[in-house]
Amino acid sequence: MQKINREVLINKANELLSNGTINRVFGWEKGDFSYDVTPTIYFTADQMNKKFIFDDFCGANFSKYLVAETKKDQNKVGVFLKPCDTYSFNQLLTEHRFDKEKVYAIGVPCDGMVDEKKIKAFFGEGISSITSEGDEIIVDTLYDGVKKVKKADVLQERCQNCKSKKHVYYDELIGEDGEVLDSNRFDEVEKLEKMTADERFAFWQNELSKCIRCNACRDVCPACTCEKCVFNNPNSGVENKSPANEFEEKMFHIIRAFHVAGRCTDCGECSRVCPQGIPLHLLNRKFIKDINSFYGNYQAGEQEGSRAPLTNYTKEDLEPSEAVNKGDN
Amino acid sequence: MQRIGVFVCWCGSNIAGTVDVKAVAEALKNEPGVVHSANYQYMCSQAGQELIKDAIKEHKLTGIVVCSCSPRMHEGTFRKTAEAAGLNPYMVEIANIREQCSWIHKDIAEGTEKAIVLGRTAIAKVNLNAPLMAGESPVTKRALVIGGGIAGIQTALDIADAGFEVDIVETKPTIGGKMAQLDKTFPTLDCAACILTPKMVDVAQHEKIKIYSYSEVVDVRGFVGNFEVTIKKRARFVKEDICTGCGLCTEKCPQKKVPNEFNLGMDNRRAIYIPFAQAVPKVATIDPNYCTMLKTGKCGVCAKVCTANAIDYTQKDEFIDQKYGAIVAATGFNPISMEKFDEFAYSQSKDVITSLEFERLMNAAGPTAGKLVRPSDGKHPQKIVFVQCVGSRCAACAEKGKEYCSKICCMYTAKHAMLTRDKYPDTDVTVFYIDVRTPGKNFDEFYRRAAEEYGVHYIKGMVGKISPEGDKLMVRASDLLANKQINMEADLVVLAAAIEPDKSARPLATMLTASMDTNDFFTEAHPKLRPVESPTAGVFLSGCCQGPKDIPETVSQAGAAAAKVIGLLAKDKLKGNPCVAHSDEMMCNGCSSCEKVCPYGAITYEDKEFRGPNRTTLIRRIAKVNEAICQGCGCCTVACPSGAMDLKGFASKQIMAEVDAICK
Amino acid sequence: MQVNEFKPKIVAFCCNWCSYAGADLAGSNRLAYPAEVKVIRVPCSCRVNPMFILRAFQRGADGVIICGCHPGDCHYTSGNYYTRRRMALLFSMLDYLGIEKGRTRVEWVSAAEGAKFAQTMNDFVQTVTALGENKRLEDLRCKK
Amino acid sequence: MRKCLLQNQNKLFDQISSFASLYIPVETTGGNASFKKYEQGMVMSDVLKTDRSPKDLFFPQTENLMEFKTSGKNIEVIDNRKESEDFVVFGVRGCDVKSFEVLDRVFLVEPVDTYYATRREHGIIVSMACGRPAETCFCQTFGIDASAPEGDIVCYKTEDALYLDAKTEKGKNLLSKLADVTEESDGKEALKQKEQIKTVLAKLPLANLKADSFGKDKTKEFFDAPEWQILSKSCLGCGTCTFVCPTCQCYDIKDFKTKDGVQRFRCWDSCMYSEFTKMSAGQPRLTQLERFRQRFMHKLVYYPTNNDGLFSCVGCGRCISKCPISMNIVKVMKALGGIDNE
Repeated sequence: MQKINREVLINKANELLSNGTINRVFGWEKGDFSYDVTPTIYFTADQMNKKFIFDDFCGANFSKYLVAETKKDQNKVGVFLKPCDTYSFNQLLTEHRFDKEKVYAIGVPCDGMVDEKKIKAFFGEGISSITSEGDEIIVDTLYDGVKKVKKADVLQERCQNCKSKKHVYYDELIGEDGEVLDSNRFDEVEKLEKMTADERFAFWQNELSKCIRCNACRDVCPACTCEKCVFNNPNSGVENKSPANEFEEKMFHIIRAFHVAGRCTDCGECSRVCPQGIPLHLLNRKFIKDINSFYGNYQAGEQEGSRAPLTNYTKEDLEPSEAVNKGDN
Repeated sequence: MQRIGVFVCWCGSNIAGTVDVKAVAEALKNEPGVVHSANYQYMCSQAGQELIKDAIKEHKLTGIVVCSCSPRMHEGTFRKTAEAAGLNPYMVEIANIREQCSWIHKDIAEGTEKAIVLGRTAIAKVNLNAPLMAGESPVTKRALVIGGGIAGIQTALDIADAGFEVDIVETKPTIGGKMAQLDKTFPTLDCAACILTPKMVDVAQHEKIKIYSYSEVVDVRGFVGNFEVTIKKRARFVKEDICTGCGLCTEKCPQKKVPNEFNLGMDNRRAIYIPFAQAVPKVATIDPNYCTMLKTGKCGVCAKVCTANAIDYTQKDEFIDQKYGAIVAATGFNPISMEKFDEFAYSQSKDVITSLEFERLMNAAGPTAGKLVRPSDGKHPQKIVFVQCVGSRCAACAEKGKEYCSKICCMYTAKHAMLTRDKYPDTDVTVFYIDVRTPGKNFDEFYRRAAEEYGVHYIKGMVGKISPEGDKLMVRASDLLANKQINMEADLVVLAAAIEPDKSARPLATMLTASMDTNDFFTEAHPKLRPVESPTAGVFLSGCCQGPKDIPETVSQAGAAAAKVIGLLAKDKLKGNPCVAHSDEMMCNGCSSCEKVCPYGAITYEDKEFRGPNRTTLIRRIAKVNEAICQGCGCCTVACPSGAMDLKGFASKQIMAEVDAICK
Repeated sequence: MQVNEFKPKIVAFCCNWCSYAGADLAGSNRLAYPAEVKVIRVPCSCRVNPMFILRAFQRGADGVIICGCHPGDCHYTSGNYYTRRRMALLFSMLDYLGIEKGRTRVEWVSAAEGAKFAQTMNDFVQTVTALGENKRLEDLRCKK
Repeated sequence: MRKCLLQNQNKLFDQISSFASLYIPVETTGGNASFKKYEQGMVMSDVLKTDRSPKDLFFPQTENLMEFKTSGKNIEVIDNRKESEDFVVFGVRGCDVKSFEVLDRVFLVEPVDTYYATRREHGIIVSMACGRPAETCFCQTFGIDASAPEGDIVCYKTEDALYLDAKTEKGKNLLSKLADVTEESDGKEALKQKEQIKTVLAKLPLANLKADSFGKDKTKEFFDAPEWQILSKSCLGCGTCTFVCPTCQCYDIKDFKTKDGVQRFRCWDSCMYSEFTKMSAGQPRLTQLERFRQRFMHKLVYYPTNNDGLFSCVGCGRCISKCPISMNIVKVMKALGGIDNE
């Protein structure tokens, strides 16, 4: 397969901008270092030539930005979507969060995004540059010279367990489309399920106690597009600005996961952005795993307009008592 | 801040026996918002109610808590009391300290403590109560019945007899439905036409009933009491008000080769036709698929012979908008297609027919004038095999059949067998069955007569295969009781095809936002207690659109549906339940989660313009609850992730306050 | 034993049409169950938001039980089917977080099942009593 | 200057924790660390930056201010403060030490924030020179020398020892109590390391970032700059930058209904939040652009205007590595300062 580089994407965007299909396009912007890519919006090919980047650190998913952006005017917005981004895109369409007629979606391939935190965990701080060469990542460090690492070892967790390389929505696809993959994404959940309740409690107590309630997980989440979150709403009765204690940490994360249950596409953004490194995706994946095993496989976002499991039922659904005992032997 | 009055009832010794009512009243005095606390022997008595009324006035109470028996008992009573004293009835909360406290606890200390908690909980809730006003909406005093079979006819007649206008919409050129095609009816063997056609005439002549035949419902808007319906009246190319139904055109039309659907294609009719002699309205209809004039512009025979000048080749479909207070679905049923049942050779042999076709063969007005002959060669069949449950009770063959029992087949098959033996005693009749189900008045007697007096052979077992061999049919079946395989020759095989809801039901249900089960039968509001109402307020169910039924059952259900409609139309205004869902449009995302879980279709969406920051405007999709339709279950409130949806009278904050008060 | 001294706090959400009536019937028939159980009346079990359940634990409840009409008998036709899904997922999640699974329960109690209501409550109180105080979802501020 | 051999490091910690609470950076997961209360056997992490700054120890994320208790219709006010015990924070980086000056200028001016003041009074800061500054470091921009941090005691860590240099009375007092586990030293090793650090600092990618164009009284210059539009474009409005920032000091005061009363507490707030400083008429900054601008203008212009030109950014670089969308003060400075626009 031909490697899709930034020039191909810039050319495509330029073509769409100049023929009037779109008047602006969401794209990634290179930063001061090799890894601090920022999502931004471009109005001209010139801007793109200067700042656009498409590399191993373009993890940011633009789908959620479309909710606000498409409401601004009548022009079409262009957007680059990686396979997993298209699931979020579809889910937002299902929930009527924006009008797809106002978006021109350009599907771009993805062979996994690199987690700079993992690189730093390997080599420590002080990274001068990161480049990729085949399946290797070459890291130039401030103190220890040039190091190499297998890309597979420093991929983001969500990419190591990639569920699909297939675009479920696009107006135009660049490169060839991939397949839905068999992933091991539930392994970690299963590992936790196999622990005793006490061990699980200790695990989550430790993880969730790190939470600083910065709301990054929620604010980046493409399923969290509420006009006003219940946790921000003084009238909801559950509003709080910071976790005053262990209960509030749990409350926030349980309710957040519940609110996106059946709607979460497992894009993994929550865990990627958590400044405290809490494996939040393990909460969402538990719901996904349960939904799959209780009500049949369901992938949110796979099909526009599909009915989420929590807004559906069958007369033969299992009882809550059976649900909690399912993991027991 | 509320000014709350607490009234603790003794209920004689029922409460006071295990709860120290005075201590409860004393303790609740200190709760936030409470300005008055009293106790009395019987709060629900006249004197007790007066005590409450006086306290409301004297202490300017804004809310009251009555600690008494279950709200299911006296909530209504105390709401009226409050209302009489000028307080909004929904500012009343009941603490159930009898059924859920004094009656189950023996220890006074324990009972008293719990009663205080329950009182505190009710106070916490009433602190957050807001006056609620039940919305009112006018009722359009006209009903729409969709479907003109026996179900629709009976419903329409009953409603019209009560003095309300009724419109019947029927897709066929005539009303009458399936019953008009039947020969005799079980278990009395009276002729279907003899009992149906007078009713059809009654409908035609009733001043309160209007029939839209050859028409269909294409759009339904509005809600209970206020439906707006668009009816499409298809062009029949004959002026309905002028045609006398003389039938001359139907004799002169040169296009003779049109399969006659009334006789299930077993004979032909003309391109202009009247379905049957007693059709209502008795008006000719031109079939545009076959009329040469309409297709090529050359012919015009019917126009020439029509002395009334009723033919109009330029007629167009007409759309009529009408308002209704209630809608009755009576869309009926059809036998399922036999195409997929290859094992029964329905498509291969003309002599394998369905029971409905058999009805026409036996009918004096049918294609053979009532003479039972084989469709293939016109010969009299010597040996007839009836196969029951074809496509019914068929869990394994869901792709072609139905899981449910079609309910009527056992009885009509017994009828067919009996009639055959009665008319043609030389004919050998065998019925293959899984079970014979006869739960109806005089049903079992009827079946036993067929088996015992008329010598019909009943064999318990399924037919595996039917294959044409020469001019005979070979029936391979199993006899479960004798535990052996049977090979049997037959001249005619009659399949008791399962029945399914008419195909028009599904799109209609969508228009009505009425729910359906997986088989496309309409769902009842409650399977036991509200069997003729759909969960959608103002939509009622009559006949087989709700489930398989025989004629007596259909008629009684039709009457029940009519009674419900009359009850609704008799009201000038509908008072809603004020405890309904409400969406805060500032918080709503328009995500449709609430709409999906609403059992009543009470939620719709609209694009609304909002003022954005810095003098911008933006359009957002938001949910709207129709308070006349919402029944107040609250399912939407949990489906809503943003908490925009709340339930009046059971608001999230109120419930959380109750939780807090209990757990304190 | 100290365990016997412990009296758990139990919040029972009951739907207005079946379970609340079932609780009333238990009362009418004088079928005793512990006073620790306090009922909150909701129109339908589907009105119960997971937030209410967590709220109850936060505020000091040791067990939360939700009672509704039997599946198929919901006054609103489908409410309890949604309850069933929501609670199956929520309870499984609480278990996943290491919260004792005995503390939450869903039970279908019809208006005719006064005896079942009393028996269910007796059984639930016993289960929760054996588990002891709710420590894993408590908020100490609410005990002050 | 006193020297403590690394093999005695834990003896040193044990000694300190015998008379005061001790907080040291402890490694959590791969390359991350946070300040934890020392317990015997804990290992001090060499990770450059803790996830959260030591600000937490003086200005915790949530802090109870007082309680109200109701009984019947009476209310009782209870003062429940208990922040008056001595504590030592060990291993604070130069940037983070500087952050206390920024916070002091807010909390210690009239009206004095007595909760913060008491903690400052009772807290002793042992700073740590940065052996290996990272690419995200830009403390030099704000005149901070990572090779010579401030603090009550300054510490240099070499391959085999800690060198401790008391700078204040508090620091001297503490060091005097640690005579058993330390020895006197000429500090040559420390000086050597200091020089080494200086050479590294000069080579850092952000070494030449200048804040000169910002500062006092520059409001008009930057407030309506068109760059804000595109810079704030992708801001999610989360509070990550503010919560990991050592100098952000905004908080909200809230009441929590307890069993029989109310607990009044304060908790960090973020100017990035749509609910920040919400009043009856709504929040004054309606769009994320305005909220985004507020944060950076405050760091670079408003605060210096009110505080003799002192910036309220110390260049720790936490926001650079933690922002979900990698927008940060460096990008803002470059864009507004013209560096990025050539």
